[in-house]
Amino acid sequence: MDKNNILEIKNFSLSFGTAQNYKFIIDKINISIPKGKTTAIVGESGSGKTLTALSILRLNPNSSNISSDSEISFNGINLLKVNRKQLNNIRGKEISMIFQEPLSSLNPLHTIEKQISEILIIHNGFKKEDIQERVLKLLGKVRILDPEIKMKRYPHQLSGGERQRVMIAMALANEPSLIIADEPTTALDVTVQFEILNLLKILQDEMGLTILFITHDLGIVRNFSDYVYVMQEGKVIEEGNTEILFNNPKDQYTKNLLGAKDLSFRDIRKLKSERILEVEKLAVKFEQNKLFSKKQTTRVLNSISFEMKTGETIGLVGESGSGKTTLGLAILRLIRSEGDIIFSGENISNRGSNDLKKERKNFQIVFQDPFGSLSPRLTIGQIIEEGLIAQKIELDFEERMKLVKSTLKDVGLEVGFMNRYPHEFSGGQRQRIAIARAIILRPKLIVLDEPTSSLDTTVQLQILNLLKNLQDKFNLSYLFISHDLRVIRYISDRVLVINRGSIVEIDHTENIFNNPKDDYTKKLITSAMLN
Amino acid sequence: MLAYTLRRILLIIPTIIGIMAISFVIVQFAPGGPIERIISQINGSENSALSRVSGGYNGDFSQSTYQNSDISSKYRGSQGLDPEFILELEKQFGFDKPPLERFFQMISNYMRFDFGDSYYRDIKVIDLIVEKLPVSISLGLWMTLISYLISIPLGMLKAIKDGSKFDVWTSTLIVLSYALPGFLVAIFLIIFFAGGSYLDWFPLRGLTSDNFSEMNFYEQILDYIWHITLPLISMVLAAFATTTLLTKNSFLDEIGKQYVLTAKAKGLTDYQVLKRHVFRNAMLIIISGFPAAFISAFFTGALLIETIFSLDGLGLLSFESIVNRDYAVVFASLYIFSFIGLIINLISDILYHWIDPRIDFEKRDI
Amino acid sequence: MLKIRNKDYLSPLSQRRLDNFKKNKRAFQSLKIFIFLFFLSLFSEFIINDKPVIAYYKGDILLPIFQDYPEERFGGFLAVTDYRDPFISDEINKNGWMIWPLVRYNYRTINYELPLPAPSPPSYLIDKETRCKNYINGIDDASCSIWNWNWLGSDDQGRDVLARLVYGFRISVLFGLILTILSSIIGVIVGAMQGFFGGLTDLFSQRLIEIWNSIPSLYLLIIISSIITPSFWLLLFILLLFSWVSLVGVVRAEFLRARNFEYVLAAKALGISNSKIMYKHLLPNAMVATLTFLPFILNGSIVTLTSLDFLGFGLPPGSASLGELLAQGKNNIHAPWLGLTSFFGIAILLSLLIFIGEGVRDAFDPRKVFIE
Amino acid sequence: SIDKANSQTDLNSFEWLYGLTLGDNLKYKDNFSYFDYVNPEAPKGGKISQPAIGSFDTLNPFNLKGVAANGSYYIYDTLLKRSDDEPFSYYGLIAESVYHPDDYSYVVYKIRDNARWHDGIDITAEDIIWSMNTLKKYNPNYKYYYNNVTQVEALDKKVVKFYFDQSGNRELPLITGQFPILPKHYWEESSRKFNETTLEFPLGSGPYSFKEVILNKKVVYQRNPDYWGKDLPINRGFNNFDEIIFEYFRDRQVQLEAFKANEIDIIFENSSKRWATGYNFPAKKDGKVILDVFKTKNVQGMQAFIFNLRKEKFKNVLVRRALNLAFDFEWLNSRLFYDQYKRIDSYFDNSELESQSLPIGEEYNVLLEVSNLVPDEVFNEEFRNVVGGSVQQTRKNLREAQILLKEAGYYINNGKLVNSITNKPLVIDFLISQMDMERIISQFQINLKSIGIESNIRLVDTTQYQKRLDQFDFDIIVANFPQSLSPGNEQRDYWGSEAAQVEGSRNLIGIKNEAVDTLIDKIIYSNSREELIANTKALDRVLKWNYYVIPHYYAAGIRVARWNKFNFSENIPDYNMNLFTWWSN
Ligand SMILES: Nc1ncnc2c1ncn2[C@@H]1O[C@H](COP(=O)(O)OP(=O)(O)OP(=O)(O)O)[C@@H](O)[C@H]1O
Ligand SMILES: Nc1ncnc2c1ncn2[C@@H]1O[C@H](COP(=O)(O)OP(=O)(O)OP(=O)(O)O)[C@@H](O)[C@H]1O
Ligand SMILES: [Mg+2]
Ligand SMILES: [Mg+2]
Repeated sequence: MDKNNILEIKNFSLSFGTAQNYKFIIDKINISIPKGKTTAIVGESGSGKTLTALSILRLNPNSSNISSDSEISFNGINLLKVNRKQLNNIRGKEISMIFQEPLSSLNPLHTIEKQISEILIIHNGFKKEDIQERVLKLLGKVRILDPEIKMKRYPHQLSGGERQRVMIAMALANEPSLIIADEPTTALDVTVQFEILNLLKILQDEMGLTILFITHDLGIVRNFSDYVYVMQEGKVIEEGNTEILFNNPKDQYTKNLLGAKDLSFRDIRKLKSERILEVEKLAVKFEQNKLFSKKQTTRVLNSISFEMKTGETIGLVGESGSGKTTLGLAILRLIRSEGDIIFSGENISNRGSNDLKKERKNFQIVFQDPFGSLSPRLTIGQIIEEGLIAQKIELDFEERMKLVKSTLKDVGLEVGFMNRYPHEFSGGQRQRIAIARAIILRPKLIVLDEPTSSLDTTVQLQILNLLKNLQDKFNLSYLFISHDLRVIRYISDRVLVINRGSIVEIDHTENIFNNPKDDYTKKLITSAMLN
Repeated sequence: MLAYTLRRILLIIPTIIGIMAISFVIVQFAPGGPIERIISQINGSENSALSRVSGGYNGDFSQSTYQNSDISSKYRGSQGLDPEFILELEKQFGFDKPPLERFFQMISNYMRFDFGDSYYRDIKVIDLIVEKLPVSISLGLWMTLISYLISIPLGMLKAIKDGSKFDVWTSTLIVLSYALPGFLVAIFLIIFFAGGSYLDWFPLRGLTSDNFSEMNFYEQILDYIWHITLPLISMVLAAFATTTLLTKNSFLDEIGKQYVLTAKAKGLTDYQVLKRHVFRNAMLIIISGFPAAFISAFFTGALLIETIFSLDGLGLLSFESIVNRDYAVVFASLYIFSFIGLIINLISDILYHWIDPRIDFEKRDI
Repeated sequence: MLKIRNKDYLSPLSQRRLDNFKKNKRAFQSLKIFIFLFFLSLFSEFIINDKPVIAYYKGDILLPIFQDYPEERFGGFLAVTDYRDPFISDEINKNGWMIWPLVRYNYRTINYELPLPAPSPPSYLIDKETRCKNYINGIDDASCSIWNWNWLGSDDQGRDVLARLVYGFRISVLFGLILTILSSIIGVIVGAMQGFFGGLTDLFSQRLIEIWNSIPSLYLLIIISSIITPSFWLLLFILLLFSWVSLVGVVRAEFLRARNFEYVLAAKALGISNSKIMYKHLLPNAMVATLTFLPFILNGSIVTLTSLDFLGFGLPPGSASLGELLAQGKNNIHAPWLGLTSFFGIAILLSLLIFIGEGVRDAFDPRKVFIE
Repeated sequence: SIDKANSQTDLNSFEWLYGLTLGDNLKYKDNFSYFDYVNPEAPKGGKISQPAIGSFDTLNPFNLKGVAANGSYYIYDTLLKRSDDEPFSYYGLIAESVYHPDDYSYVVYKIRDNARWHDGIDITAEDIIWSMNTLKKYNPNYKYYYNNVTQVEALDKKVVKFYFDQSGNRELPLITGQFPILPKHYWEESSRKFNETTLEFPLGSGPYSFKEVILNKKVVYQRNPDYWGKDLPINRGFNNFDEIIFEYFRDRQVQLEAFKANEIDIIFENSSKRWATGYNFPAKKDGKVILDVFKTKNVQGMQAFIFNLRKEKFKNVLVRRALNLAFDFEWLNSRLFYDQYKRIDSYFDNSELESQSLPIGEEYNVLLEVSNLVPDEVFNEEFRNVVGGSVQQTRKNLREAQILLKEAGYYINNGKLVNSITNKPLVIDFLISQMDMERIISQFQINLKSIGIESNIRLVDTTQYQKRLDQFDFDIIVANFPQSLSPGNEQRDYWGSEAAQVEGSRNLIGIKNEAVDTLIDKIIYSNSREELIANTKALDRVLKWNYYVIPHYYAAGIRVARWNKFNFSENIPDYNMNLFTWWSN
């Protein structure tokens, strides 16, 4: 083993299923990760990146088998053979991991503080007083606002990006020598993303931290990583020094990946003046139930007003934690809000939930956390079909199946996946399942909350184009939440910027990008263009 | 939550009144009452409430043959029922008043925590209950404790080792011990460990020895343990199964979730993962079964065991008072136990929220 | 036996569940055994009975199990024919033949020729001389044969324990199954509604249940049984009135928790009706508790029946039930075959059910994997 | 007053007796020194612990409240004490002597000078008056039993007189010697209430007093060394144990185990099954435990299935007779009871009152008076219970039953016995409250079924049972009519027409038979023992031939299992097995 490599994955194969129908997902891959450097793994969605990463810590699913000749050596120790005790000493202390889907990865019943301090306690035996201070510091490092308040909260009371940053803080807590970061910044806005990456860089420089980076964001790869591995269909198809590989890709897939054109602005379209949605003075506050005490309220959205035309896409951008998800949910009446929501000329803000039910086929949502939003005990076939059963009673079984299958194909999934459960998919695949569930109903309005954050550029483009096509065909309207401004630029007609629960600016995409008026918008745009 | 809790506390009052009212009405229709009870006692045709349970007191004979006292066997109950005597009894039990009046009288007394006297014994119902408490607390508390202390860790272990040999044989074992009827176990324990035929290690009856008060503290504890062992064993055997399997299954359900992976990645051992992370998530079901288990362990569960080991607990009291139509005791204990039951229900609801802060009891408007 | 493998019939998901269930060997075997036993007990009359299955007498084929023939038909005088009576059996054998079930007792038949005072031990533990001493012709009596053995001894009324076990198994299982299924359905529905809707629905139905649950059911039983003779269905009905409550708490808790999950929100966003959401998204979650509890509820109902038998408010005296056998076991410690039989009867039944329950749970658990 | 003076003079002229008997003579002479059935030299000391089933919660056995501790009578004396080897003879205990006029219209007792309470205070006439009044006031049993006592009066500090509301009843003077004498001064202390349950040790006068009471667990009585009556001849050889202990159990099986572990010394067994199977344990084989059956000559009352004659279906004697034929006692006895029981052949079985073979002599004459009201068989046929026990015999009985039923107007239709007039099948409900009875009925049911009679067992709880009995709402129950060697008034309640109409009376059968009424009257007003015997036999015979009941069985003796710790006199009395005469070795 090369002394410079902190981790070497040799001959690693992983398969699912029972003896008879062995299905290899990962096939004899070799990856070396040099000490103190950043190594990136990029590749197709569903190519086995996450599985490889999980296997390093032996966290691969129970149902998977790692072939016996595989080897993963960490500082010379074969992690696949090491005993539990040693393994536990390595996990969280030597190697820590940032999971791809932070929203489902935190324990829902423990406060943030408890979850972060735990990792400190078990490995270092910190004292109680010190711990709180340290937790605060860590939260500060990952740029969480009001850490004193947030750390007393439970995961479900945080925004997606905040939860992701909690995961990062947790991974950094013990200053491990290797961090496996599986798409660690998908839910972060550019500014925060930049700061987090810088933080990692600094740690790397100061303490020789090694980073294994799994991402779809090639910009990040180019700027931050030293080595790159490209995976496709369970194989490493190409590897090498970032510079060299980026400049001179050999494999066709890599070429496609790199060659993907930067996304352009969306053409300015002539939209009918018909309004699908009007939001007036929308405000949301959250109430926290405490045992034996009065409710505490947190204001999240203040007096939001805007309107949306039929067939329009509004890109919703803003800092992580600014209230985007909340706005999306409120518009669809999935959380309590004040103010008026007028949908197709009808005020739905006071309609009862039963009354609304039939209407729901007209507005759909893709949740930010696809994993959490899929029923764990239903197969994805059932999940996608469900909306049809509820809303399109006129369809019979055959017709429904046909629709489900074609939608699966549309979002780039195999029809054969239909009978699998949600947990048997990759992050990107789940995201697409969620999209499929929404679009199959052909609603008039879809709120898409970071729908493409876990997708590689090719698939991403496919999905975006699909959305566009649908829009053209069926005159759909989208409220598109994303941190990825390139995506926003590509899909939105107009952009809505919010900050701390209030609208900062709303204008045509081009205006926002080329001519941002507000300071906050300016900052956002400039940092996006940095990479 | 505060408002909800207050609302629940206030609702206890109408609930209790409802409980009492329904029971009161039902009892009005029960064939035979305390008066028949007394008459049968006078006649000697009375059968102890427990004869059903404890396997025939009278052998092959009809009740009164075995009483040899001249007075009681010769002239008992002759000439039919003496109306004067019956009137007197009715007055004594308050049956001379109309039912509605009786009901309101009862409720107003109960509200003031005045539970009156037993029909057949000159003792306050409350004292009667207090008299039986040591046994019920002993059995109920220890049984609940032991069964939960063993079942939960065992269930956790079985969850970790799901499908292993250990899992299989512990399942078989707890199922068998569950299937063993407590009263049979009790009898066998007595025969083998407290009888004349085999070993005579344990006492046959009671909660303490006769000279308990003369012992010093440690002797008292030992004596207590010595007495409680057999009854406890016979009760607790059956108590494992439900909780263990429930624990196992609800742990299994949680173990596959994503946050468990996070916890593992932190470097927690399997056991720590279960204890610190899964436990709380899986606890809900176990807690929700607790009120019923508690009530039955304390107030109703141990009838047969109490009979066999001659222990005087609430189980026996409730049963005897029902069969003997001691309505004073029936209603008072119903009132008290219901009250405790309602409080426990409330506590367990609050516990839900404490365990899982996402839980509330409000209506969802979407 | 039991080859359910019709790919065209089952949805792939059901197929997957069935496969998973079958992979749990213990559960699958238990299911087979249970079904076997249950079916067997459904046909108890043909296996264990005091009447011949079929008889041929003076040119006629007779089906005594289905039809009562007066004794006159065979030259006797009694109102009901006792085919075990040597007078009748000799007569039939002289003029034809008859085919007996394997054991020639019914659960109510009293072994008139009981060798030793009841409860008398299993026949194979008794030497031949004693065994036959109460037959008319002693050892030479044709009836003193293996067909008239009490394989598991007799109970304290001289009835055959094996027959009582088999018939008791049937009645207890039927009772238990019906009661369990019905009360689970009601309990789950009520618990689900409470947990899902919360608010006033929860607040008031919980109070109602609290009140309902406190009704002194023993008095209710006494009252009802004083008016009508308790029968299988009546008892079932009365017990059902109260037994459904036991699942409510757990299901409610599970629903209270799960209604907060994001996928429930997602389902609501799809505009799925509440009942569908409860049924498809939440119920599977509550399945853990429900499935775990099911075998215990079933056993609980058998035990309840037992204790009612104890108290004399159970099935009419004379009916076969495992509970009655158990009570006999306690009252006749010197006759261990009574206690042992009832214990094994219940233990086997219960183990089977619990193992099956485990298998079903596994089958519904999407993450369950079987490592070979 | 003059009255007082009068009675004073009377007192001296009375012919004082030292005992009373319903027989012709007292067995023991005035100056006897001890009963034949005791060992006068029996050593004092030791303990005996006996089992008790159930629980107790009061030490006052006389009011109706609570359940009294076993043996709580031990601390009291009575006026007279029964002799166990005579059928009905009593000798003075508290009473030094007793007097009654020839017409039995009152009775006077003279109290012994040295009779006193445990606290040293004398027992006086006031105590006796108070006791009688209090008992009658608070306990209906006493009220009924002493219904004929109209007044009790103190003639002197130590002399007391009981007035009766009738004369000529031989029994009345004697029964006044049977009730316990309670201390008036103790109970009249303000803090005590006689009609409440109590756990305070009450004051008594008897040979034993309470030593220790552990609620629901045990009661210990200790011998009172200063007992005032210890030297009386009637008490010689009695009360030998220093301590008598009752250990409480709730479960028979556990009680048996306690016996095996020698936590208790003696068990009176009432189950044939347990007697036959429960006691084979090492100590028994080693001879450390002894099993005895003590035979007594006590009259056995009637335990039987009784028919409720108020029901139309049982009005016909033929039906009742047929049902008798279907009951197979011999089978029950050998297969369920280990042959330990005898069939009850008479309402006064095991005694000289039992009617046998054909009526002769006095009895015949008595019967002649009612000859047109009784079945013919009374005179010309010996009453015999049906004998079964084998398949053939049973078939024969059932055949006979069927013939009787046909005669009674029933026919068989579709396996059911149907009344030809009403066209209703004959269905019988057995009402029981005791589980043990079920096994006795189930074989009977099968026989009934084979003659086409459908039957059900209804097992109900005691209270409900009582209610239904009070209202005579049953078909057949198992009832019990205890008898004494001196039948009297109670026969009216058992079989009298008047009682048949009174709700709650003991005439459960509902007999309204002129002949029976006449015979009962004759019994009550018999002038001599002989007359009484003849009248009773006649009644017995008439009752039997009317087939009012299906008689059960009785135990041939008292089954006692004991640890080999005790001795007792060889000379076991005929009428009682008296543990007080035992001593420990
Ligand atoms: N538990 C499982 N059972 C069966 N197949 C699985 C399971 N988990 C993952 N897979 C499959 O394995 C493949 C690789 O999954 P993995 O999560 O490693 O993808 P990935 O490269 O991380 O993709 P993404 O970029 O979308 O996150 C996917 O095709 C997925 O469907
Ligand atoms: N249940 C809750 N209780 C209290 N505060 C909450 C709750 N849910 C969200 N918040 C807070 O509301 C703010 C907005 O959350 P929201 O999820 O809308 O952010 P977001 O804009 O979607 O961020 P991200 O880009 O990180 O997903 C955050 O500061 C978050 O901490
Ligand atoms: Mg992935
Ligand atoms: Mg968000």
